[in-house]
Amino acid sequence: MSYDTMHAPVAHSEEHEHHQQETTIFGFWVYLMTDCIIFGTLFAVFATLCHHFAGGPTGKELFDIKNVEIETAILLLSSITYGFASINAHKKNKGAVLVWLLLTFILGVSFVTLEIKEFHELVARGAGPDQSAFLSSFFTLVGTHGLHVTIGLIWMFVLFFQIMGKQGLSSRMQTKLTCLSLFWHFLDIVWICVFSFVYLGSVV
Amino acid sequence: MLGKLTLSAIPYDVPILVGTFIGVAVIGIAVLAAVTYFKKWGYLWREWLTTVDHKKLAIMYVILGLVMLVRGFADALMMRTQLALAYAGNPGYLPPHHYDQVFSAHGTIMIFFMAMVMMQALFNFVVPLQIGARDVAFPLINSISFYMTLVSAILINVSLFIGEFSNVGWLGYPPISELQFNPGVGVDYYIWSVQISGIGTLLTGMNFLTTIVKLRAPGMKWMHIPVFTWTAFFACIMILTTFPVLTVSMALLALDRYLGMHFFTNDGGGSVMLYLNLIWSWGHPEVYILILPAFGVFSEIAATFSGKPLFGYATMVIATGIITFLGSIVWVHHFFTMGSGADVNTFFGIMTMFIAVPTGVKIFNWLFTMYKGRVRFEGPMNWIVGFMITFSIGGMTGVMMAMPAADWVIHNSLFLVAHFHNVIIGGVFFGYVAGLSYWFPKAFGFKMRDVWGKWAFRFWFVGFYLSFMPLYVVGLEGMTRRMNHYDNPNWHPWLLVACVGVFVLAAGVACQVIQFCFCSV
Amino acid sequence: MKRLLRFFPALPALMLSGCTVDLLQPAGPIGEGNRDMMVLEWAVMMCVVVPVIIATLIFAWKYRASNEKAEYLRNWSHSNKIEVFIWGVPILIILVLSGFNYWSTHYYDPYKPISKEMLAKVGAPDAKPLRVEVVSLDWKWLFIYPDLGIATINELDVPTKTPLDFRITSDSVMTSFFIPQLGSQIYSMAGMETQLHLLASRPGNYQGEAAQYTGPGFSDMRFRTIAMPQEQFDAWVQSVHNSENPFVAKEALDSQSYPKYQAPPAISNEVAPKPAPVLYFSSVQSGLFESIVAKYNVGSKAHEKDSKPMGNMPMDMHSDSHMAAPSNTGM
Amino acid sequence: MSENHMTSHEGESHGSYGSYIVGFVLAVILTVASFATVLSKAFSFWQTIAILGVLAAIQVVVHLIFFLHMGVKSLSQRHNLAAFIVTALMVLIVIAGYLFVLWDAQMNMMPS
Repeated sequence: MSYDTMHAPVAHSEEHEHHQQETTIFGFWVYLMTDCIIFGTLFAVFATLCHHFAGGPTGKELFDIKNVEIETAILLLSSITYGFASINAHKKNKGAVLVWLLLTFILGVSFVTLEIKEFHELVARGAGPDQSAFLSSFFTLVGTHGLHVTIGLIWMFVLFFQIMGKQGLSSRMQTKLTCLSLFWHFLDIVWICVFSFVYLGSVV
Repeated sequence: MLGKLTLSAIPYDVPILVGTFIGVAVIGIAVLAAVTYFKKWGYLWREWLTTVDHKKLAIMYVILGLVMLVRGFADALMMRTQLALAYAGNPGYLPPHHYDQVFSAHGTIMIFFMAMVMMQALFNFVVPLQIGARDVAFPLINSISFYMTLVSAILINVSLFIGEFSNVGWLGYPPISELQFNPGVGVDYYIWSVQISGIGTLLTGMNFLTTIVKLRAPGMKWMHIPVFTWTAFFACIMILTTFPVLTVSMALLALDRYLGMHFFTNDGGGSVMLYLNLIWSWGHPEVYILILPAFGVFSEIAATFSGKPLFGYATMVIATGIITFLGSIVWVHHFFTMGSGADVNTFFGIMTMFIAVPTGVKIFNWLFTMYKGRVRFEGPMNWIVGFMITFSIGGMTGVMMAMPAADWVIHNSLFLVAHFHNVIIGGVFFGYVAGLSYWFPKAFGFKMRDVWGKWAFRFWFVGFYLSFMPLYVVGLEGMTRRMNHYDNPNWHPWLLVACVGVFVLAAGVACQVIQFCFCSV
Repeated sequence: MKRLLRFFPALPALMLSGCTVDLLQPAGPIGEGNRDMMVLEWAVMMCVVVPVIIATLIFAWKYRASNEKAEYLRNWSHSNKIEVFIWGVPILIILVLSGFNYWSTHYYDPYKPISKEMLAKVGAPDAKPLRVEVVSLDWKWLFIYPDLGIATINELDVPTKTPLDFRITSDSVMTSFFIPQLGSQIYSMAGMETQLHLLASRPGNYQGEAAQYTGPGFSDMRFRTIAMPQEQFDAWVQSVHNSENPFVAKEALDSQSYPKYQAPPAISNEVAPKPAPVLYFSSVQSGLFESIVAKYNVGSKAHEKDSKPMGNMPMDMHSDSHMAAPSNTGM
Repeated sequence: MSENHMTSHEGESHGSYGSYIVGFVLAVILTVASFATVLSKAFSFWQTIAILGVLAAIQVVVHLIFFLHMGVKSLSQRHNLAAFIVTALMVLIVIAGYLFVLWDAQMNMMPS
């Protein structure tokens, strides 16, 4: 590409590849930032509607903090297991990457399972999203986070088999792993705000 | 399977729609037949439909934008003729049910499918060339953005023939857009088409921000970036910071309608005021997203046709940045009449007024670019002179409305309608048209004949004043927007003048279509 | 004011018919305030806009390419003096306008009762305010006079030189309550109560309208505002109690009869719904307005279905700040 | 590409076991502190909310530094940081703005 012609010819193709990687990762980061605003807006919606119970149940009555503790622990653990996977990816240590990814995947699935269980129990108790503005905004905010985690899991699943396959830890796969790592850690950040303001804030 | 849509949703009984449908069908079949006859399917598929080339995507965006301009303009013609007729007991020819869809479609189409589309055309065409990149950062995503825009444009036009379009205005304020008051499919069409095109625009914003940050030619420092690309950069920042809010507000409205949630409903603790905040914290930056690239176009053109460098490049960039920031903290000026306290209104009112400062600086910059230059009055330069006059007036009425005590009487009146057409036509539209004819040779390798372009400008300029100055007056006479009929004798003469004006504008649109279709005539 | 009108080129000819420009010929101090602010800003902005337009035309003409005599500074693109001027002047102007902005937003705040100053100006320093409760319906306006025990639909009769305290809500979609010649408008929203304070300084028959789109009946969602001297107003109040008055409804407006009047007219896709006729009620159930506001704020479906676990829910300090008052009554 | 370049690149944006573990431990401490603040009921409502806000903000920064490797060392890190700052600003505007406007409006519209 023309913008690389100034570099020494030896370094050219790697330099180019590196540049491409950086561009892709920046693009993905920009996407994450828009996601961040989506969550920010949902938090704003929750903040304005969190006392609009319309005669329905309040967060204090509904939320099971034990469950939230377990969910938080799982997500935090999955964060560090993914971190270890990406360290190994840069050391080209394929086996270790797969093991850490698998561990992360299992943790992610258990998180989503717990969340679905919680939602199911709430709806069964008659506290579904159509009961009050408070519940609408709660389900939408936490559900959007859960949806993102699910999408991350699907992505991880695909990557897992791609890495197991022919591609191994090519630089393309490395880029993808880096993007997923940004995504995964970003969801963790969102969860910090969820447990702090949605769950803990409601039971104060 | 189609949910609320059934065969009875096809409006056989409305002659205007049936006529339009037949017209569209005939033209469509003719185009398809011509492509088949000339054996161009393979070429079309390989070279255009599957392309990821930014220049070709730009051309497809322009075509879509022009088609939508004509489509949205047809709505404008219908509205103005209705209001010229529907006076003193005469119901006019559009019953409210139809008229309400017409003004909703006009707003939605003109903003999302004309202005935004033209803007993306300019981005695609100009930005990579100006910064010396081979293409955008993610060409495939670029093509996906275009197709999302196209799909949503098709969706909004399908609603013309199957079912109905939203009848609650271009922003779909609840609670009237909620299921309780609007059980039909119209609002669903609206939600989906806005949502899809919004996500398409979001992808464009990501793509171009990455391109500008990462793919500049070596040696192009930040303060060497051409002004249009600077404005595109800031517009991208605004797209990325505000379109997610649109996505959320449309999603929440959809959740209200589909899952019975209570975000914006009257009951269940929903809050209409929340929707106003949400939609306008996207909606106000949106108009700056539209106008900033137009400012960029004017900066490029003023310099070129004055034979001088742009006056105050650094000022221009700083002013654009300030507008980007201020544009995000003024949304409440769209509802000073909601009943907020005086402090809230004052804060947002003063912030709004301050936007006039960087905008005024820009006007002065263009003025001093012409000063002691050699101004050549080719097509694009006409538009900029027309713009500077028209936009100054629009800016003046804008500052008038920024003062809550004044806005309390002109809010939602035709004064407001005149104001935003004043800045959107006089600013955004003039800018995009100037930009398209200015960069046309880069796309096709030859210059368009200026004759039709100059006539288009004359019609647009005169037609604009004829159509919208009367609206300022009826606004001051207390006429609110979106009225279907009226009986106030004071309003009627003005609305007749406005109706004449819109036909002058139609002549302008016709000249433009001729210019683009037969560009070397 | 005349100068403002002259700004629109075709205006003088059309103005010969002697029509009123509602916003420029207001009939009360609030409207005058709105008008003054508008004209002030217009005048200040004209000081910038007119020179800019003139300069644009002059520069475009003087420095046209064919004018070889004009000076040509090929590379001139910066001047600190001009920069200071083009930033400084707009900032100064906007600072001045911001001052007016702050003052007028507070002085004419719709929530603020009509000030003594304004009352003194219209020559009624001790006037007692008249309370009016406004409900926007599909597609008509209901006005309740709680102190007089009467109500009207689509006609607002008020005494002149008396502060009018409006409390506004909606029993349908959101709209905006607006009497152009009296001044400021404000939204009406279901489950919420907005307030507006106006004053009519001279008698007249003014247009009142819904300024926010409300659906198919929107264009006819209008009412006449009849401002009359106090004695005439008292006579009008008497006439509402006169059962022979053809405008007076046969029944009282209470929670039984209200749904009938609240129901929207039949709508079709082909024609606009019929405008609601003017109607007076000689008797109104007290607290009707409050119950209309409250009905959106109490009881969700959960509450009705299963009131046991939630019914006795304690309302702690931060719960439900928005709807505290009515939801307590509902429980 | 030279070995040297490779390592320097890795060092600045991919972290090590050590940095991940430090981040993890900090995050655990902050999380436990948040839960403890609420469950102990030692503070008043607004105090608790304020403490939660501060703890959450610190933890977000911890995550950004140790897990997302945000920094100012390389050009691309600075680009990412700039993008993040703009985003954070917008999120703050949205949240603070809505609360400011709506809280005020609800005060105004509380039925009398």
